[in-house]
Amino acid sequence: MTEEHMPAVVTITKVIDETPTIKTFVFDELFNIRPGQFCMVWVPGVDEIPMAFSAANAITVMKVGDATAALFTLKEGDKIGIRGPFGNGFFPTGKVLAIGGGIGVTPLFTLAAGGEVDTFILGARTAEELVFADELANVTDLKIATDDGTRGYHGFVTGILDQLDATEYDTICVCGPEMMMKGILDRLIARGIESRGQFSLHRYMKCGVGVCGSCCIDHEGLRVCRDGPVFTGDIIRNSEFAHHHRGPSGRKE
Amino acid sequence: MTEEHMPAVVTITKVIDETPTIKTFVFDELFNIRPGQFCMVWVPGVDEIPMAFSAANAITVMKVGDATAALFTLKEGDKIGIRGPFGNGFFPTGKVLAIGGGIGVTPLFTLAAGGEVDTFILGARTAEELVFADELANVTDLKIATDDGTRGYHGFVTGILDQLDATEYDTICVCGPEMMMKGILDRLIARGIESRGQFSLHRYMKCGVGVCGSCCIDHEGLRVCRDGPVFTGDIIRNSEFAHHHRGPSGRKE
Amino acid sequence: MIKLQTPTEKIGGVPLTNHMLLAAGVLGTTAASLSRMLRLGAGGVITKSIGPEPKDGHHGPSLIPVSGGILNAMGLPNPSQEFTGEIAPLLAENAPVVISIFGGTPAEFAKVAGWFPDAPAFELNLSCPHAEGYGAAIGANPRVVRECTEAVKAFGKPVWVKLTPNVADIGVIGRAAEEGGADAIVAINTVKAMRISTGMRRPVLGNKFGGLSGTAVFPIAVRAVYDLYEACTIPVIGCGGISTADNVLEMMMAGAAAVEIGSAVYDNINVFADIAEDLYAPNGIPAGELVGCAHD
Amino acid sequence: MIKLQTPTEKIGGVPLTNHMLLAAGVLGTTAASLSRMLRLGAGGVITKSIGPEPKDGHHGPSLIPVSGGILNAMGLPNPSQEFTGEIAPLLAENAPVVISIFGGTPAEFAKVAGWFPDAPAFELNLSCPHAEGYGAAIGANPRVVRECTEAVKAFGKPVWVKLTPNVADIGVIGRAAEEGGADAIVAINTVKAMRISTGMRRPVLGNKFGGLSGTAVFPIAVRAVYDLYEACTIPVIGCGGISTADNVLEMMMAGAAAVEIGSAVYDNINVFADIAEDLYAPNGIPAGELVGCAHD
Repeated sequence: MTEEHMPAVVTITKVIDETPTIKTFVFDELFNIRPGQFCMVWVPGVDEIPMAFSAANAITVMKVGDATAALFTLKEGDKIGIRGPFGNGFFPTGKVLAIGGGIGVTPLFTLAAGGEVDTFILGARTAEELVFADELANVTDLKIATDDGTRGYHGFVTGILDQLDATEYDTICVCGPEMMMKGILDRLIARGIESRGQFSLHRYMKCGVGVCGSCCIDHEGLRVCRDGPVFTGDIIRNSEFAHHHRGPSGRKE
Repeated sequence: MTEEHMPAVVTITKVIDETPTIKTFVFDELFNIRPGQFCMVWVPGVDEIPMAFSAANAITVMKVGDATAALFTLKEGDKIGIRGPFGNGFFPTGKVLAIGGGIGVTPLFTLAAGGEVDTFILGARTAEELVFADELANVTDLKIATDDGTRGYHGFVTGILDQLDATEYDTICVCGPEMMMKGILDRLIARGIESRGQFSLHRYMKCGVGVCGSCCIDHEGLRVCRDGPVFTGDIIRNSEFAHHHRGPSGRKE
Repeated sequence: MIKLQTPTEKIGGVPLTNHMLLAAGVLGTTAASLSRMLRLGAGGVITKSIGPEPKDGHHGPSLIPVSGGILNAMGLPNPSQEFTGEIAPLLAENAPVVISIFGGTPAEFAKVAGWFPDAPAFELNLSCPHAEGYGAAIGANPRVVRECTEAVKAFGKPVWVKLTPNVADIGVIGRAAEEGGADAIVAINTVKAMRISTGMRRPVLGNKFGGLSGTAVFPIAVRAVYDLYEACTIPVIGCGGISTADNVLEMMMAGAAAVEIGSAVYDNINVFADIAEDLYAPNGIPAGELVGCAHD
Repeated sequence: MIKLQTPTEKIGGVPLTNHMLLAAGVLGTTAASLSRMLRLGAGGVITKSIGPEPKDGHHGPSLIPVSGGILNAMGLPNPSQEFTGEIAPLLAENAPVVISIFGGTPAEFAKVAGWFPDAPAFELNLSCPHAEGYGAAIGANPRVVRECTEAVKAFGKPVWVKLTPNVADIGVIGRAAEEGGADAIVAINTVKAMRISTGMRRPVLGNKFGGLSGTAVFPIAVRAVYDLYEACTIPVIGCGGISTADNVLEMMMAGAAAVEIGSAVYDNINVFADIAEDLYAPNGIPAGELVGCAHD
């Protein structure tokens, strides 16, 4: 029997400017999340979009389209709707390496905050776009990469990965731009440890609960919202991952 | 959230001729009943009627109308629908006297069969209409009354009651024709112990689950099917009991 | 949660002690049971539908709880004119009682209404989905709805018209009722439905066809109320699957000035009092601030 | 419980491996997910509805689980003609795929159908309750239903017509489809519905209005199938709230030659395999012995 899951209507209690294009919205309700789970965020009158939890009572959002732009206009006291938590989340074991790029740090941040990450490679285009760096430095062995070299390693996160022995880690949790994740997957495959990689995928989503099919990935037809969003490298190595994705109409993009 | 309660479809495994006008139908499913509870018996294509359980897998029926006449044509292997058990059932404590008249013996029989009755007064118009007399004699101190004196006491069950000290009993469970029950209630009232009386009422019923209102009794509007069918004497002494009842249309009869 | 004040004015011409009425056809056969439901917290009660002739109703089974709802085909059992005596004591107390009536023609509606000169108001059952020649059989026709409404409105009392959801556009029917002089529209009656006993290989209801009520139809009812609020100017009374205070607020936001509750008594005979405890507070807001606010 | 044989003949012109198809609009956007549902036990699959132009669909929220059902207003998102490439590999495998199509006119239906010369069959979506100018907006009109059916039937393939329950008499629409040459009728699409977020004081769906599916509508769907079985001579495919083998049997007894399952995947992605395990046995009876038996 289907249970009712109307959006929880929460009030924003704090808006934190993380970077010029990233804000954290803290709200007045705690959700029982596992790191890597997401929610559907309802911006009334605009749209509903998937967003990783950055805390049990917060989401951290990059301004990328109409809905996030509308979200960015919201202030303390404004209301949004939250459906979730949804998806499987990360399921790490043993020694854990996390690799996050850009806004992709968000789901990994909750993992690290829970003490589940040993080494964290954090990447961004430039120093001022790094998110959660200070907090992560407190709870993990943090290594930073910036594309322009304004902080840490000058280059991509994969450059740092190449300096490590990835086989020392039992689980490698990854979230970021798909091309970045592809670079990491390739390296894990090269070492024969792609099944240790846990990649959090982002796809266009409508329902968030595994019914509508908008976020299904080729070639197995897995639902990113319900079977994912976290998939091991062996699952996605022969998928559409890093090849194509689909837009709102279902057209390949 | 309302749970589904479609009729259980049961197969008749045995038909027992109890008297010329009374049959017991045994079926192939056990219901978890409390003595005094009833079920709605669906005779397909005919009607659905309330009937007390005479065992966890049986009903005992007197031929009184179209639906019972149709039921009487059914044989071993035929199917009927059963909804229930419904209602409160008897809730005796201490030393128990049961008084049953005619087909009204049925719900009391299950009480006695469970060892909950000390003394049983069983009445019928004539000896051949006595039901369950042998079985009751095994498990209770059975006293029989027949209107025509063909067996036991010559007269009504109230005549036997007058020979006993009703105040010795903590609970007096009663089921039978309403005028018989009225006679007993009057006697309990006279001794100030009407609250020890538990009377199983019969009213025209449609839904059996307390929604339609067909079986509501004056003046408190209690639902015989859900708040009853067993009521204590203090509840019904100022009710429509022994005054009037309503038919299928709601007209007083 | 939002808290309300109890009503300070009549709703649809009827003085109610709260915003929740007992829906027609539920525990409405006797004055005693209607009175009990008022004692148990109903702000008003609708009687069983009364028609021009006594009816015993359909053969059983006539009501079956199904997953999330109740399926029924009672068949409009009613004592007809004899109900005047049944209900007289309650009317004499000035209790908030709405007499539900049905008929096959405007003249029949008028005939029945004429029997109740002391009624505070009438609700016209133009929506029962399983009664040949009555209810939805005529309530899907805007002209008939208007004429039946006019016929009863001639008695000068508040007239509520209860509509069927089994039409392509309920707003059209609502407007017909309004044109006929209705004081309020009640939506919805049950949704046409059937269940089959697979063990018996036949429809479970004696009448085969029936109507579905309860939680299952709540979203259908909210939609109907929302549509009617846009289509009509008279108050809408929301009915269908309400079982919580939040459901009441939701109906109000859709446009309901008050609500009717029926099937929820199956799970909880104290549903009115329980909702009232959640819904009302001394410092509550007037319901008017909520009614229709989801249209803004 | 009654046990069945798997189908030995085509149903509605389509060879199915069992009596259960994945309903349109559920996991039907990609060939990969349709293929997965076939692997997970569906006897056939219906695609997402494809229309004459690409559509992104309504803004969200577009699908909300409610008590006993699912409320949705996706807004017919579809890639239009590009879907021909998407579905080609599956059609090449001769998989039991029915292409669902929609349009605003018979000509639009024909245009879309013409893109799929390799389709085993078409299902016409004349029933989506929340798409202006499409679906139920035109599917309540018998003439339009007949003409759309004729327009697609001209391609010489099996045509199934999916109907809306949001009409006063679904039999009339079913007969119109049959007159247009339909090979089967599918009933029901979702029931018009709405929910309001009381916390937000606005309809929860981005489109405000939507359609209800799931267990809640099962009794409504059984009734529609029963009506259509009496009104029409072509096969009826039952759809609406099916989640158990007993539900499948009940639909068959009402008159369904096969069924579609959609919302039940929300609670259980393995629903097809789970039902099949309960429903079929080597010594099972032909479904034909049950279809419509509740009408006897």
